[in-house]
Amino acid sequence: MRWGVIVFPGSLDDRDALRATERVLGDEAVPLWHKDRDLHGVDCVVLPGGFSYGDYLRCGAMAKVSPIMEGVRAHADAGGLVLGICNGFQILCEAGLLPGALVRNRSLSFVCDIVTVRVETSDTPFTMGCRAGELLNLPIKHGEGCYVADEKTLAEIESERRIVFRYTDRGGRVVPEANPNGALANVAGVCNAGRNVLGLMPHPEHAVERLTGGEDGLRILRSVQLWCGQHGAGERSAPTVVSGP
Amino acid sequence: MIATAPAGQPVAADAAAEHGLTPEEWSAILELLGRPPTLEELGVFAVMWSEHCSYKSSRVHLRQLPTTGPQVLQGPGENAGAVDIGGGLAAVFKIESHNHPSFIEPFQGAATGVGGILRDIFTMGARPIAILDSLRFGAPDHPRTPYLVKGVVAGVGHYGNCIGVPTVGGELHFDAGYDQNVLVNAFTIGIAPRDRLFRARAAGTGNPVIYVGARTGRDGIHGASLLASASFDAAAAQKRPAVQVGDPFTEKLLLEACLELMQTDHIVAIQDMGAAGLTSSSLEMAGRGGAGIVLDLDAVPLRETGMVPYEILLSESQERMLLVARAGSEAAVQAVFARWDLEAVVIGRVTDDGLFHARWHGTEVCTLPVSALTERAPVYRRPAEESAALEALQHFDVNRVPEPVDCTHALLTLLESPNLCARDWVFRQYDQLVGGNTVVRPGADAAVVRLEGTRRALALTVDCNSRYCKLDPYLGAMLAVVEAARNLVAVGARPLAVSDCLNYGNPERPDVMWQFQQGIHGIRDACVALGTPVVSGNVSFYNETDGRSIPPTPTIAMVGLLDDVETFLTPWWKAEGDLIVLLGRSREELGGSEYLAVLHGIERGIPPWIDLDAEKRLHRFCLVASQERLLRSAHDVAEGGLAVALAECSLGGPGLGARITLEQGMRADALLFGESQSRMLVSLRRRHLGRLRDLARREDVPFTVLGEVRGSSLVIGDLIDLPVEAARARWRHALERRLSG
Amino acid sequence: MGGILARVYVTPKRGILDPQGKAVQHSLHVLGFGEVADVRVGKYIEMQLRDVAGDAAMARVRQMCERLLANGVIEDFRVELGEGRS
Amino acid sequence: MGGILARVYVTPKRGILDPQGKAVQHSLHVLGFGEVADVRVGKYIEMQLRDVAGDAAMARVRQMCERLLANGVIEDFRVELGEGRS
Ligand SMILES: Nc1ncnc2c1ncn2[C@@H]1O[C@H](COP(=O)(O)OP(=O)(O)O)[C@@H](O)[C@H]1O
Ligand SMILES: [Mg+2]
Repeated sequence: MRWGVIVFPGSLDDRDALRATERVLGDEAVPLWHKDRDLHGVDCVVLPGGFSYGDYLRCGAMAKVSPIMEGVRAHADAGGLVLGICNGFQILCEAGLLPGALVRNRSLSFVCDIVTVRVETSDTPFTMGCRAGELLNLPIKHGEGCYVADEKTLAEIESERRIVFRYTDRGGRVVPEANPNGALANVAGVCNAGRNVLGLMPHPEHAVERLTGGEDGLRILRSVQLWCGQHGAGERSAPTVVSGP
Repeated sequence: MIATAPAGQPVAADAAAEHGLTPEEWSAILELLGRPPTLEELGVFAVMWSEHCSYKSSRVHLRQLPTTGPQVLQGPGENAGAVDIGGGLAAVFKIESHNHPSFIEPFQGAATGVGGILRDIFTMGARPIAILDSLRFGAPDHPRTPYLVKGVVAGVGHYGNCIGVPTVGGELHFDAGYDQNVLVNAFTIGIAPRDRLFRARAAGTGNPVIYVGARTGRDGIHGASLLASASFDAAAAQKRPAVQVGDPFTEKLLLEACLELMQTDHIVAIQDMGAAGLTSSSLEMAGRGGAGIVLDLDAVPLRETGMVPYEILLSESQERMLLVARAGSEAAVQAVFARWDLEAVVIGRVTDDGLFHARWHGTEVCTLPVSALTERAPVYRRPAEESAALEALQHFDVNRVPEPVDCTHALLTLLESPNLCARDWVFRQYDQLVGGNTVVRPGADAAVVRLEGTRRALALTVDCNSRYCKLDPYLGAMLAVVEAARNLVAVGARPLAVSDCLNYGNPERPDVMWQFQQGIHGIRDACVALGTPVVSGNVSFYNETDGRSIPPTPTIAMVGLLDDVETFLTPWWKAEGDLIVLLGRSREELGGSEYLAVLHGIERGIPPWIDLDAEKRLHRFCLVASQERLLRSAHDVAEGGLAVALAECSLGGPGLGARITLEQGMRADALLFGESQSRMLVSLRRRHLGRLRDLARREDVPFTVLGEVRGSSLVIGDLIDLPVEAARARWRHALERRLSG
Repeated sequence: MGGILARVYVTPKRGILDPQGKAVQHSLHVLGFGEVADVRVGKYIEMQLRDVAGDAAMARVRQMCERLLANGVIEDFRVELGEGRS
Repeated sequence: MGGILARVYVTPKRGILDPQGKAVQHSLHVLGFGEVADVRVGKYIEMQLRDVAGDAAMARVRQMCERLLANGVIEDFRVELGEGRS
């Protein structure tokens, strides 16, 4: 399959996303420049981590108005896959492609750590290769990862099973101590109503090798591979996903 | 301010005094020029002849440091040093201080310190791959300390996190000697093709001088240069220049644009604008290249209105670079920077007259011989004399020190003490992972960073025990080098080379100058013995407030190489039943120990002795053992001695206990907490004991089986019984608790 | 010509978690300012506008807020126009 | 009882680099708001105070600014007091 990784001014983990998809997964992966509108026919577009525009004003606020986002929106509307990691998640919320927003960590300080997240649903192209309830150890590194949304929105994404990942302790329990940033309901990642746009704070692209950060991130990236395999690269139909076992 | 005198007008002696120039230096200027300088020229002399830019007090001594070796590609003198790391790659690195600015404004001071050292690295054509931060603060209970620590740590994190270079290690120490002068030393290492290192030598008459990056404002005029070149006192608060605010976002764009441009051959020379901004960057490029330079100050992009040439020449605004391009390349250079939304403006040309011309509104405000500001800057051999107080400080009678009744309690007290407790609170605030090559993160003896696309990896550490240096500036400096090397060996790396940051007090005081000379000798002797040349570094004098100097602090950053990244080691125990072995000999040495300081409030005595040959044998042994995969863990024995080192092996990683039996034969506290050098703790599978012992015999390394990894407590004979889980929590949270007061 | 000075106040929406406000209030209490019952931390943005008339300006600035300066999901904004420096 | 509403405006000192303002101005230009000649981004803090009289309040809030809310080295602040919600 073909991945695209957007490079905004201030994107930082773009090279890591390219390494993970190209060198580790062995897929085709191309950088996409923020001043372009064209996604060059990629199957899954990744909005990488980093500090686009220095996180000035609000994380993702300025990236959301760059030309490439028109391409991303069109791709998403056509059912194409969009994966926002960390800053990418913030940008997708700012752009209205995902509900809610991400604000300063409750501690007010940046946090870099390895956390445990629970896969809440395998009913997305990004988790179809995982078991619901499966635990993944993934790195986080952010200053503004506290997920917020109004009650109505939160209730809605809960009932539509659009909360895809939650922070838990090693035993898989959703407890306050396991929440690294104060996110509502320990939310670590959410998807859109069409389930083809995912945003998450943890970094799957940083957990793809035993030597550096473990391999749990592959569970997510391989799911995308799997889905694209089943749905034919390039094809643009809303994902219809068989729930995992 | 002085800068309001009319542009281009000559000035008199009193102005020189205001600029911190001595009467002798003033007459030297008159002689060099044969006329009084203009205000702008005086400003240029003041910064170029300042201690910070001219190294006038340290230069003669720095010459003694070993700077050559087969691995050295670039020694001191350029923006950073470089060593060969195989596969056609060069590692480019340097450490630098940002002490005074960080005391004035901890967050921005530390942030811009990191920004500055990053520019030094990518100026050479290297992509930065890791940062280390070496931090020193006053007593934890000093009212200002928590504020300074929080600000500095947040500032280091802010810049490194935001520009996307991982901070993978560093150090943090507290000592009342830093109450009024904190130390913030930042290290960066980058990677470049060994045959594409960029240098800062202006050449090619008529070539354009191009200004790139952020606009020029009134930031820190005389900041880094003069602040770092005079003692600190209440008055300094008044002369405080506009504080520099870092913009890591702009620097990220600058980094990418420069590296992109460096793929082409449009660049002749490139130099970042650091201390003394435009002035020093243009003069240093001209000086190194033996060329002249003419600057059109009207062309310099300005952030503020009404700036006069004096300010434009001396501004220390961040995120700016100066480069000399080939004639005709102007458009190509501007295209690359435009792609990254950055300005690139031609502000001058290279000349062959050996002069520095600066023009503004049709008048030439500076016409100076470049050599007068560079190689003909003053050089001082300042008087040096040992302080009378030192001998008394070294004398102390261990027999007057009561042995602890409860050694477990003593150990816990040490594990919770500010200098020995875990640093998690610090490095959790740093992105340790971006770049995807961090193999060993902060918390081990040294960081390990894989070299993308190879089997090799770099190991990085920064070390100094300034209490040792206070008690014996020669031995202390030597021990800093040796500990750094031992930390690299502990993770399985072969030490390659050093970058040093020499933080001292006021060089005009003979006792400080003596400390400095002793420090240089210590570094020289240790580096020669270990074969680790000094390829870059930085001197920070005048770390003194109201006549009180900091303890001598030569921080040593050292870089090592692992030929096979898979052979890396971490300090903590790996599995029940593994054997635990102590390498090296323990002597009854308590002088200058953390134990005496924390439990008895004594900071006296003579630091532990060092036998450099024994140290080298230990290194050779450990490297062979790790390459042959005979070891499961390794940890050097440092501050806090054997007991603390054993505890660290239990508290980190999986958190396994151990059963240890020690031969007595000396005071229990000396045995447990003494800081004898050249020791390493390793664990291994039982079946490897024979081979390891033979190897030790062959390499002549003292070898003692201490016990085994077992249970959930660290048990040392009948002296210590420490439950790991409970101790771990206290060790981990001690720092945060102290700082939140 | 003397332009227009636009002042934009961006505040966290009521009912939306404001960790920064909470943390600031906590620190203020620790410092002994117990009288602080509630804290909201928002943004204050000053913009110099040139070549625009007052009435048009208001509409333009509100557009800037909607498109960039404020995030309607979590923030409210208020605009004031005044005499600008020239 | 109706308390006091304190409004605190924290702005970057003139002459001090405001990278945030610079970046916002750039984006506004890209969005076609070319009339924006200068942008400064600061903080706007609303505090509900209870059990304090107006005159005392002003002094207290200025203390809060000096000790926590503003960084005197690089920021200026301004305080306004008003009627608080009860
Ligand atoms: N300021 C800091 N920033 C990042 N890492 C730090 C800092 N201070 C300490 N560390 C990390 O904590 C660990 C312990 O530090 P230290 O006690 O100085 O190690 P050692 O005694 O082996 O030199 C090291 O891995 C070091 O890199
Ligand atoms: Mg050490």
